[in-house]
Amino acid sequence: MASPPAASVAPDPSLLLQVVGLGKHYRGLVALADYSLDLAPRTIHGVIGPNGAGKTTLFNLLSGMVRPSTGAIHLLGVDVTHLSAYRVAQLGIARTFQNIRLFDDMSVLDNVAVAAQRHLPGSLWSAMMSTRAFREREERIRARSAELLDLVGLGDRTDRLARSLPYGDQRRLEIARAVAVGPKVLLLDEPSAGMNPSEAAELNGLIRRLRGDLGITIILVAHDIPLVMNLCDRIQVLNYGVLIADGDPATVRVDPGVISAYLGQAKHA
Amino acid sequence: MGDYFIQQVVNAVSAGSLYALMAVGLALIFSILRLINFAHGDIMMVAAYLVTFALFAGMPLPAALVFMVVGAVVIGLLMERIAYRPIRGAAEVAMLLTSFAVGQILQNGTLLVSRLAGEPVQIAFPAPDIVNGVVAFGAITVPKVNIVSLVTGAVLLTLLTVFVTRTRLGLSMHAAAEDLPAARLMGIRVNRVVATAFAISSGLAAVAGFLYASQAGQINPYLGFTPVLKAFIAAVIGGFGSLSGAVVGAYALGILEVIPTALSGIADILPPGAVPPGVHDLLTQVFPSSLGSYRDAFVFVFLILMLLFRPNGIVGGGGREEVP
Amino acid sequence: MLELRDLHVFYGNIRAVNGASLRVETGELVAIIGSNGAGKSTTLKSISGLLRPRSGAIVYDGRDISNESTDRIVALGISHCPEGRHIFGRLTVRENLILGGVQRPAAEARRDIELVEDTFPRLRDRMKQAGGTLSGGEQQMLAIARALMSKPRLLLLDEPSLGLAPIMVEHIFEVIEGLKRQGLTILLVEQNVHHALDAADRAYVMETGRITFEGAADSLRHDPRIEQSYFGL
Amino acid sequence: MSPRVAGPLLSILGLSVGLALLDASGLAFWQGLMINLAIFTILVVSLNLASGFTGVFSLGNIGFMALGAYISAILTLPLAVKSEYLPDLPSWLAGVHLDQVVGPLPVGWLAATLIAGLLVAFVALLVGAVLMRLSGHFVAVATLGFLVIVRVILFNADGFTRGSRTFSNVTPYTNLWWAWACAVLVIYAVWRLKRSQYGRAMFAQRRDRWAAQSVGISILRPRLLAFVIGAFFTAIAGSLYAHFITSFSPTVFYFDLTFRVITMLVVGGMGSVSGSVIGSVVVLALAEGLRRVEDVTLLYGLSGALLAAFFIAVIVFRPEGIMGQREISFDRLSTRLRSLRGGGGPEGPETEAP
Repeated sequence: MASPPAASVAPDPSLLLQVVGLGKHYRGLVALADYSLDLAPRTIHGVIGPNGAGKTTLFNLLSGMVRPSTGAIHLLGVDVTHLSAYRVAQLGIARTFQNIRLFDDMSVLDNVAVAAQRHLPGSLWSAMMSTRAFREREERIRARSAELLDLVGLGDRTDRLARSLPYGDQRRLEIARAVAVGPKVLLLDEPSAGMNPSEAAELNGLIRRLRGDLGITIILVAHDIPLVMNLCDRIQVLNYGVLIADGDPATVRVDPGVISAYLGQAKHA
Repeated sequence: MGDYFIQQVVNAVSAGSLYALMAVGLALIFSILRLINFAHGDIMMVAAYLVTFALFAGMPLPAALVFMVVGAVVIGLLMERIAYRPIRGAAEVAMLLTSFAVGQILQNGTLLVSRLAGEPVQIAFPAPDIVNGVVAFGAITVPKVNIVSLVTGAVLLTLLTVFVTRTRLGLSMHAAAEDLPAARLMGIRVNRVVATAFAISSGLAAVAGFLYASQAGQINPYLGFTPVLKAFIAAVIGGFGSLSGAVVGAYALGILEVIPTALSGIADILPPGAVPPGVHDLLTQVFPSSLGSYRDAFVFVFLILMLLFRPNGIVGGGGREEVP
Repeated sequence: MLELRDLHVFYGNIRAVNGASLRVETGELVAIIGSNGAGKSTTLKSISGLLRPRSGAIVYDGRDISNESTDRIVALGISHCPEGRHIFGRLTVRENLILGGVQRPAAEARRDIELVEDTFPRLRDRMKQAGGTLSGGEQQMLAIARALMSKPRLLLLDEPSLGLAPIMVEHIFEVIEGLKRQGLTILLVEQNVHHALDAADRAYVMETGRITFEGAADSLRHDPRIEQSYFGL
Repeated sequence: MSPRVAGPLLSILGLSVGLALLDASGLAFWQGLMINLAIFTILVVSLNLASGFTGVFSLGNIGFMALGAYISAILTLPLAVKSEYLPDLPSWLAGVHLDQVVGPLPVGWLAATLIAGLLVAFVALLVGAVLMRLSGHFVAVATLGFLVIVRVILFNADGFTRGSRTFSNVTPYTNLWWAWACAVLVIYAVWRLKRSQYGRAMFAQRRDRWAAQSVGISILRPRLLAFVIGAFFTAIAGSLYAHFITSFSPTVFYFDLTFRVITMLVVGGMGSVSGSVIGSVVVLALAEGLRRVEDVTLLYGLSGALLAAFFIAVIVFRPEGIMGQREISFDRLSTRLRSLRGGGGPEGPETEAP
């Protein structure tokens, strides 16, 4: 499939994230088609849709983990469409995963430190010989990581192994790790999955603080529609890889197309 | 000159048949368990010893061959039951290392038994007449063992194809290789399928071991290492996990291996005056007569290139993209 | 016929099913509905032995089968048609069907292939075609046909409408209702609520690993709690 | 002084006293065994860095050892011996003889060892830039391919290596002190590396390559770094070996040695530096013991078979090895000792999470 003409539109550097005509197909199977997004800074943007609608594919494309078949992604006017995933992260798009992906056998603190360390580079020699400069740098990385763990409410279990945490804590640790990257855009994939109602309520507050206190722009994918409705400034609905609705929560909530996408069409008797 | 090349082609094809017998066994196990069974070469080695001792004991050849195949199958089944089943589904490197250890046990065990039987480490292989000597076709002489390899390879691979495509057990094997959970939902007994795969693989290894030993003329407990590497390369070239790929890869490897040998010292083989002296010197420099001894290095460089640029082999299509 | 008592299932340390209990009577079509990640598929996988429950009982015909192997469970008459169809793409349609009946005498299973062809006429012309070349709807039919080849008394159907075009969904549900009329007991997991409730006798609604409520399909059809379970308040 | 500093210092002091006693004792067998242990420890710790930390299993490390051994052996050969022993060396190499000794310091050999390390590290950089892109068992077999290639080259580069003939006349510089000085240095460097940003990146991409990329860590760089540093240390072990054994041939550096080092690594625990030391001690002791049984009973092959069976048992019953990824922690060790002395106190393993 040739790139759609839309991809050649000049990027607008005033937008934080600009996605044009993004698409992915696997051997003829369309996972996502002609997806576009103009994301303004400090918004919380929701993406919902039934199972298999292409939400996770969208995140994989935005985070550089899957190569798009069509379209382009610009972050603050910089083309990141074909960069490696780790470069995309370094430039400011961090993410969490639907099936939590922590560094299981590392400590809670190290899970965050591994993301925070990039902002404090040091030399190989100083590390191997454990020089004073090295030790001071390590101290700063640890302090920054502990700060972020406090933010998500895990400040009291920094030394535990990540895999020993309960499920809800693992989700929050994953968010802390993503924030440690220092992202401009944070992609949250099903952050409330598997949480009980009180954990989900806390999460709600946390996401607001990420935006309010840290100024991070958030894209949220969730099946938990109440959470999305409650948090988001704007919501897009995907079905069969195609955008079927785009607007504020109140509009999307009553869109008949959205309801039938979820519950299925009523059968005609 | 023409004879020289025909000779090389015959060498390539018969080597390919031998590699095919080994590579198919390796690919069969890999396709179901994701295990690269490095002990496969040691099964070949054990089989060569079994037939040797059977012949030393005065068994007639057919009986000795049956003894060899049955023995190899039993050892293959034991190996699966004792070493591989407990770690089924473990990390692929853990499985690979286990297979190395199994190989070490087979090597050292064979050494031990052979010593106890009063034999030296290196034994002259009592190759029977059917694989001993050469057949001449005009100016071309072909070792008998090459012809036997070709025929045996063709027959066994055909039988295997029939088994895998026409019997329910064969189809079950295919199903387990393609989608293990779905195969279980059909009610397929996975343990039985895996055991069958090991039995077939070991039986093929036994035959390959016999042919390999006949070609080498000598056996020792360490002879399995090189052939299993070759079989692995063949399987990678063809596309690991696919039986037809393994066969294609095996013949490709046979041809590939002949190239450095065929080209080494090519300048001296050319009839005098066939090429201008400048070209002759160039050929001597680019393809020195020592080139043949770098054959294994050449093959491995090729393997690494294959793994990098075409990990699905020449038969496999574009692999599925890995997604988080 | 089948009863789950306080079932708990984990993936590693992730809790997927958290104390689910339900019953299926002989001849019934029971649906489990609920949004994604509620634990519906996990429930089916533990019934068919693909997953071991951490606690709780799966009682089938009066005996606990929660520790049986999958091949034993198939032999006892439970067949599971998995989500995403999982047909063997490199094998032909016919070979897929043969494998479905792998536990039964070969001749008998071969005769049944013809019966299956009558139920699924679209498969008849494609017997020699590789499964992977079928369309999504045809693959779903093959998956159901294959599951029937073991002559089950209880069929577990996981998301048969997933990813299919609306017209195909209609067709699949006609097939399911046909199977029910023939007396087959079916436990259906489905996110297409309207279709599921149209076909089912009773339904259970699952949320975050728990059964939150149940009822006759007719009474649930206009129950506001269903929409609420998907969209919240 | 905190136990974190005192512990290692005390260990080194203890080691030094032990070595001094052993050195004075004149027990040649035990001295040799201890040198062997130091060399194996370096090999295992380096392999741990390259494979245990990163999860990229390399079977080619013994190839680096072979290169290190041959390079330093060729470089240190005295001129007189060289012209006669390796007559076909190219002229730029034929004149090199790093056999100078200043006081007690064999500076020529030390320089040769460093050169060998750097050259091998460069080779590793080239090889690794290609191979570290692979994963799982494919990288294992590809690195095994590298080992085969090195072997073929050693056999065929007659002018440099004497081909399949034994390479002897290597000056015996290696002694207890040099071997253990190198070993301690390598252990220290790798142990520090584990707790640095480099180590964290290595472990992170080993555990989950997607998660690692999502926090800005590339897959290739940590792997390549570990591979190259590991190769450097392995080459040093090669030089120590060459100047300890003084004569060797390419057959030594092959699969049996590779498997021995892997056994030590897996038994000790992939990812644990202290585990590598423990694994080396345990497996070397076991192998020595079994070899003696073999010598007495004449059941040759027994020791190899039993060691391999032991290895399988470890993989089946304790796949994480003795230490897993944990390290011996002197902090907890000292608390434990104090509480033992004081009676009672909290029981706990004297290890800490990685």
